[in-house]
Amino acid sequence: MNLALSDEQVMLREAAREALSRVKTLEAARAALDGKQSLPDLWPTACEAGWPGLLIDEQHGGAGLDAFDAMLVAEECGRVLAGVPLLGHLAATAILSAAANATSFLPANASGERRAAYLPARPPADNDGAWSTERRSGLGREPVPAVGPTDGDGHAAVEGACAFVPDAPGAAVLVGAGERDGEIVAFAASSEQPGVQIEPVTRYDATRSLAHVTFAGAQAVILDCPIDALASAWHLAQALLAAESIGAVASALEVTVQYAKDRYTFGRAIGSYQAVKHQLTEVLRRMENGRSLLYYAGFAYRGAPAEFPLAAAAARCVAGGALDYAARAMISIHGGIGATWEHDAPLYFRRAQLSRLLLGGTEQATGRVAGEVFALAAR
Amino acid sequence: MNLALSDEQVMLREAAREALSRVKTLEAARAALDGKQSLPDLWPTACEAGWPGLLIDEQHGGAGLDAFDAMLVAEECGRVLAGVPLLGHLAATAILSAAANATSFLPANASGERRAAYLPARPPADNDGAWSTERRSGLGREPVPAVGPTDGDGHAAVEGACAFVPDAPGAAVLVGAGERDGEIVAFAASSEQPGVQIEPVTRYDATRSLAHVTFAGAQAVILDCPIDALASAWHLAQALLAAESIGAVASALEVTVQYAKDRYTFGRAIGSYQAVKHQLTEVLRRMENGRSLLYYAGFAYRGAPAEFPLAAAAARCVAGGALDYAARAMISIHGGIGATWEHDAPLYFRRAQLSRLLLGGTEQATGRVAGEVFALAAR
Amino acid sequence: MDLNDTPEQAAYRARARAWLQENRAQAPVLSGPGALTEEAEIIAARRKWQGRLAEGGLAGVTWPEDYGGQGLGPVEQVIAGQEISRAGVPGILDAIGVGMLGPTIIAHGSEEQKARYLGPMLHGEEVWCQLFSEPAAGSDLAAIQTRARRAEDGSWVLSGQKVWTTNAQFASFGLLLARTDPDVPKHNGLTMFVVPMDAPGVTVRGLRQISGEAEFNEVFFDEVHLPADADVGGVGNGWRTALTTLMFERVTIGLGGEGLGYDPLRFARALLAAGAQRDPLVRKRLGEIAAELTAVRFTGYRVLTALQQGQIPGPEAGLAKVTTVNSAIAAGDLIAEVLGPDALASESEWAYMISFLPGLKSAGGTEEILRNTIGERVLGLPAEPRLDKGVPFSELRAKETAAQ
Amino acid sequence: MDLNDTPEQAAYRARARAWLQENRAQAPVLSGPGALTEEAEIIAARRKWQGRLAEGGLAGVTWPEDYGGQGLGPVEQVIAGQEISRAGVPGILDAIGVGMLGPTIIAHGSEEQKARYLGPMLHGEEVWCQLFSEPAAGSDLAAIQTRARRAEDGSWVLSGQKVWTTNAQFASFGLLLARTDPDVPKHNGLTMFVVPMDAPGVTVRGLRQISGEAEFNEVFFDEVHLPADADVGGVGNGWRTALTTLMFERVTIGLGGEGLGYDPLRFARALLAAGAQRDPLVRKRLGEIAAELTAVRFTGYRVLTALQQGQIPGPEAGLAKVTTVNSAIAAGDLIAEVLGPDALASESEWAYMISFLPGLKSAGGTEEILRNTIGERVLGLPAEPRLDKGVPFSELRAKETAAQ
Repeated sequence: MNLALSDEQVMLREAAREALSRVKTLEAARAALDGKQSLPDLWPTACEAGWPGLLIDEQHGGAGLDAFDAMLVAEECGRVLAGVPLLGHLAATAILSAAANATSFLPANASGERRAAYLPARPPADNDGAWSTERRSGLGREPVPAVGPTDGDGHAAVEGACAFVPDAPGAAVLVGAGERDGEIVAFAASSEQPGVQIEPVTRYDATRSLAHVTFAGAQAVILDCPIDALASAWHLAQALLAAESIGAVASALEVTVQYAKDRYTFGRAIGSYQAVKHQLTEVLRRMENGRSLLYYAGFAYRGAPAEFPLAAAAARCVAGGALDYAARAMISIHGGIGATWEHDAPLYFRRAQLSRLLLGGTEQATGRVAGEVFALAAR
Repeated sequence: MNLALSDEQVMLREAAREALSRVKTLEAARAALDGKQSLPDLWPTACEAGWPGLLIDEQHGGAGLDAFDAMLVAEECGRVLAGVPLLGHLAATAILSAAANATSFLPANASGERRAAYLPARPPADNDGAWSTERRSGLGREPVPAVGPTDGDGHAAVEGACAFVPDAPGAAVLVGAGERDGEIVAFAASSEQPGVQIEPVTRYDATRSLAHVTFAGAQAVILDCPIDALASAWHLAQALLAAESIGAVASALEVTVQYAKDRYTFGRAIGSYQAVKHQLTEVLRRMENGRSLLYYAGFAYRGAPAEFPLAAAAARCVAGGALDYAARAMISIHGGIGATWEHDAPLYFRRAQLSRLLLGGTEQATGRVAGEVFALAAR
Repeated sequence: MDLNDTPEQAAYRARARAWLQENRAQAPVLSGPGALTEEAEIIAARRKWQGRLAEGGLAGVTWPEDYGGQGLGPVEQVIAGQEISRAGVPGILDAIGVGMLGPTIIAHGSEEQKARYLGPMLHGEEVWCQLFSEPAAGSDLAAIQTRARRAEDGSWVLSGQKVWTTNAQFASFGLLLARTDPDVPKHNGLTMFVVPMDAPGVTVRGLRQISGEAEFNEVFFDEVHLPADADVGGVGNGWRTALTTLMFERVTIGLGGEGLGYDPLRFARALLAAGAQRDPLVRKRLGEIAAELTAVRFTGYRVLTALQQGQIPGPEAGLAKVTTVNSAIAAGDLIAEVLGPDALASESEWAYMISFLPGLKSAGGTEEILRNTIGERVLGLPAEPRLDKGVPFSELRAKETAAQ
Repeated sequence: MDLNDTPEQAAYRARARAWLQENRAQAPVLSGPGALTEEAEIIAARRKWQGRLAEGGLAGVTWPEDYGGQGLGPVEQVIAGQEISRAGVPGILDAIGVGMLGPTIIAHGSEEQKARYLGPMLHGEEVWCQLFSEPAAGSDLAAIQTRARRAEDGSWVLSGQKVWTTNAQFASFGLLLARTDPDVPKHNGLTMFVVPMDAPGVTVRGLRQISGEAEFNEVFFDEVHLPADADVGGVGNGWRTALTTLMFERVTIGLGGEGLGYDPLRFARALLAAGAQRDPLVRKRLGEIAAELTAVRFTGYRVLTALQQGQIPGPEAGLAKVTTVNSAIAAGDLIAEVLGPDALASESEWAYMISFLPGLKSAGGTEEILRNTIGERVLGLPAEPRLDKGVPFSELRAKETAAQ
């Protein structure tokens, strides 16, 4: 039993922090929101650091690391609200790595030359037997795209849509789940074809790259991979979002603690008041709980795959709540100034509000935790 | 527009407080819980004060007052956790008063000579078209008792059961809703007949008199009253429970504020610490919100009957939350001593925990608020 | 206990309704077809409309008749608001001036000030703004640093910065709290002034909020000259004068829960439109929100009853704001979850609400300070140890600076 | 990062498992058929079983070998707990003595004390209790008033009252914190003592909780005589000695989240049995509870990793208790709503849990004090102004009494 980071993991984290510190990501986020300029492209930074290949094995040009390592990088990206399109890419490469017939794609994915994006497809749960994907608006879910018969080259036509796909704008390849004759199959489609439409959308948080993706007779490779890999990618995406969120909580906490030490009211630093102090310890409590669940998810991804859905969903549930709480505490402890455009707090707030609604939403993750626990209890 | 109490209402409240102060209700509650002695019978006190006839008009021996007056008395009972069986009696007399053929019963009900108990029957809501009554255990609801054909004397046979009926033990007459040929009818049955079984049950709060009531071919008078009166009695019972709860919150707050002034830690009265002070202002906030809704319910009962379900459900929802919060704050601010048997705080806690589950439960009241608001919004 | 009008109130309501019926065609159109779009045009039209409302007896309802008011009670003021809302026309533009600053001048101003300022304020000819809060004086209002120094000729020179100022961009005057003596304990060295917003040295800068819109302003004062008689209520009495303004603010908040537009029906309509009305989680959450917001409405009626009986609402009236803001935040959360990311689209009314609320939470004093005040003044709990009592303001500042 | 045993740990686990396999038949049966029912019988059997566990190397795992321990690390201690739980046998009776008081004596006791007390403690021959808290010294532990006065011959006379004492009713000894000098500031005048619980003048009284059961005791000391060498760690050093005990308490809490029996599976089984597993509200609430309790389990592993690396867990370990207690309270609420009033029947396990938790919330320090400590010591936030610093204890007491 040892939950300490290895020396390599500490180095990975430090290197990520260092690489990201070279870009003024928060300033860029505010400027992008203002429509003044587009976000800096952080993909070259990611490629230089080797992040695109984190989950691809070494023989295919990757680093052959584990989900926990990917989460460490995601955490560092979240810490500075950096818009690095890793969430979609890493989940997609996890599927491609599991497919026997996708090995030829991997080197370009690993180097980052061809960026991939994951089409979120929620696997069945104890109370819902269907695979489903995001709807453009409102409650409820949509079926995953329909896949036609495979031709001689292993290709098939795809019809359907996925809404609010993270990191889809600019991705070269789209990887996800489709349905054929009542069975779920994995597919990979190049975005550079007329049958694929990627419609970028911005919602509230300019650092979050999103698109509605539509397939109209698009040609896709049917991946020879187990359905488990598709399900695992969904949970991996949840865990990465959780890691990002915990990173953002950590920096929001640092900034707010510092302000609470520096700002005086009624002759005392505001951090000496219980109302402020206890709010900040609540941020800490939620952050530490979230972080513990990141360890669980990181361990379970390969160490206990049957527990990975529980671990990832629990991490998302707790981390999402932590970020929402931390962003609101950041604003309220800063007083009025925390709600102004020039301050960083609104950027954390926007990050929290949108993150909560993506990839099925934090609420569905909470329901999944219950479902997994009910399943264990029923044994 | 004037929400002030009339002089008569102030007198009614003061008289109630005075009458109840003559009995050591909290000590009695603890002794009863201990099984050491049974609760003092407070019905004679109620009769002397004229409370049984509060909602019965003067020509039938009552005081001819309004729901708000009844709520004032309920609040005073709640303040000292007095086990006065008014909740069941007042809701029952509201139905009897509305029945053209029950006037001969009223004088004995008004004097308190014959005590009545209301069989809780939840009227249909926007998302549930059926009338239903409490189940002995678990989620879900039971149908109301079945009523047979009326004989020449206006009597009919009743079959069925109602669980956790407040104030049923010792009641002379049981009043509630039954179903006949798909229609809802109101009935009144004497408890002094072999077809009626009243099985007293105690759950956690010894001051709350409860019974499971079973009808096996019991003879009942079919009441000639509008179904609206049956529905209104349900909401009235919710409002009375809310009023009781707000009374308990008020006294819990007083006791806890006093302790927070007297108890010192680290050289300061604990009430000077924000963590304590803010908890107590939260009790105040919830109490004041609850009290405002009691005014709404009191006004709506006759002043705006279409709004009474919303008002009563909202009052129950907020008052129930207020009592739960107040009882927990009382324990936690008192530190360890607040969790000991000799202290009064556990009595408030027990009152809160059981109240939350009676008469459909606080949660269903919250759902009813939503249903009423949706209905208004759909217009 | 009665929610209905007395005969006198009913008569006032009838008069108000009749006047509105006759004059509503003159009201500016702010939404729908034919609505005004230019900011300047809207302000001009609303100022003019405020003047008409004042003539019709629907503005300054509680002001004494001597100053152009109706000399009526708070219930009539609420009735005027209800009738204006019922007629679907805008209310007065300068609610801050008429509701809080005018009454302060009535209470503490000189006869010359009352004669000069009250009429144009009531009729919307001159809009006012409240210049109290500062970057380093929010919760701790008495810590303000804006400095007014007396010149040899008795006139004043003003320097400093104010923040969170509504309407400053088009106001003619501001009521400003400044420090005139830093060498006495902080509550004692303050004075209230009337400041012409077009005086040289006054600069107004919009302060953008989370939503991107400039809801408030910062106002900078760089050696602004004020005449010797610009003080309201006497030199060194500024804290007392400010407390009067804050008391009227509290009355406004106590009565105005619904004024923020956080109506349970509005939320319910959005959820109905999304088909979410049968979802048990949605029902639970909407039910709690609606119950609390309904409570606030009746708390307002209770405050009104107390006002009618001549009582001044205590600080507990501020709890209504806490309830309103937190319920609206919960509603924003719920609606966003039901509608999905589109609720956060830049043109969405919900994105606007979700963005506006975190700032509103601190506006007019943080929830924490409010809870302190209520705990101490309403529940009688002992105060926190104060380290700033009796210490000259200049020393306090020196200490803080040293600590940082 | 690895949740698996190292080879050494695996070897220890195998030894523990084998020993338990061989000896489990000797363990007392506490529930099910053939269970012991008499309190005295249960205590006697558990004491005997503790002795066997100690012989088998499953008690005092981290104690030095010199004192009968295994000289192993915290992971092995957790492994012992896991294997005991897996074997379905009771753990040690005197977890407070072996986990907290014994290590304090090892750290601060004299050689005579170690020789006399540690062996019988570890083997369950003499059970110990912790006599720190008092009615007026809960959060503010250093405010204790129990007084030990030195007699002419150097012996001590003890008078006062302790409260919240677990196991006092059958303990042989207590470790007691008393005030030996009231004329110095409160942290300085304290001394730790060993007190025989059968000494004349010691009275133990059960303290019933909300549930009606006596989970704790009050202990009264009326002129109890102690020998001159009864102090542990030196006269006037009591606060330092107590901090050692509290540090071991924190380790126990940090590792013991699951020990309280608040397991999400237990809650899920109750909800499943009631058929509530498809109710969306139930799912949301159980999901949140289970996520938090699962987090606490992994927080425990993180603490263990830190301990293994020689780090002492900081006060933030106490947040795990906050999470556990609040999640269990939420679970009690949920289960009561699903099962209805029968969940509150006197024989219900849920009624017991619901009753027990409000007291547990304050046990070992209130949540508020814990959050203060964490805010100051972990986040580095400034302390609240302290009015009791450097003031002699006797003066402080006089002030408080005057204020009441």
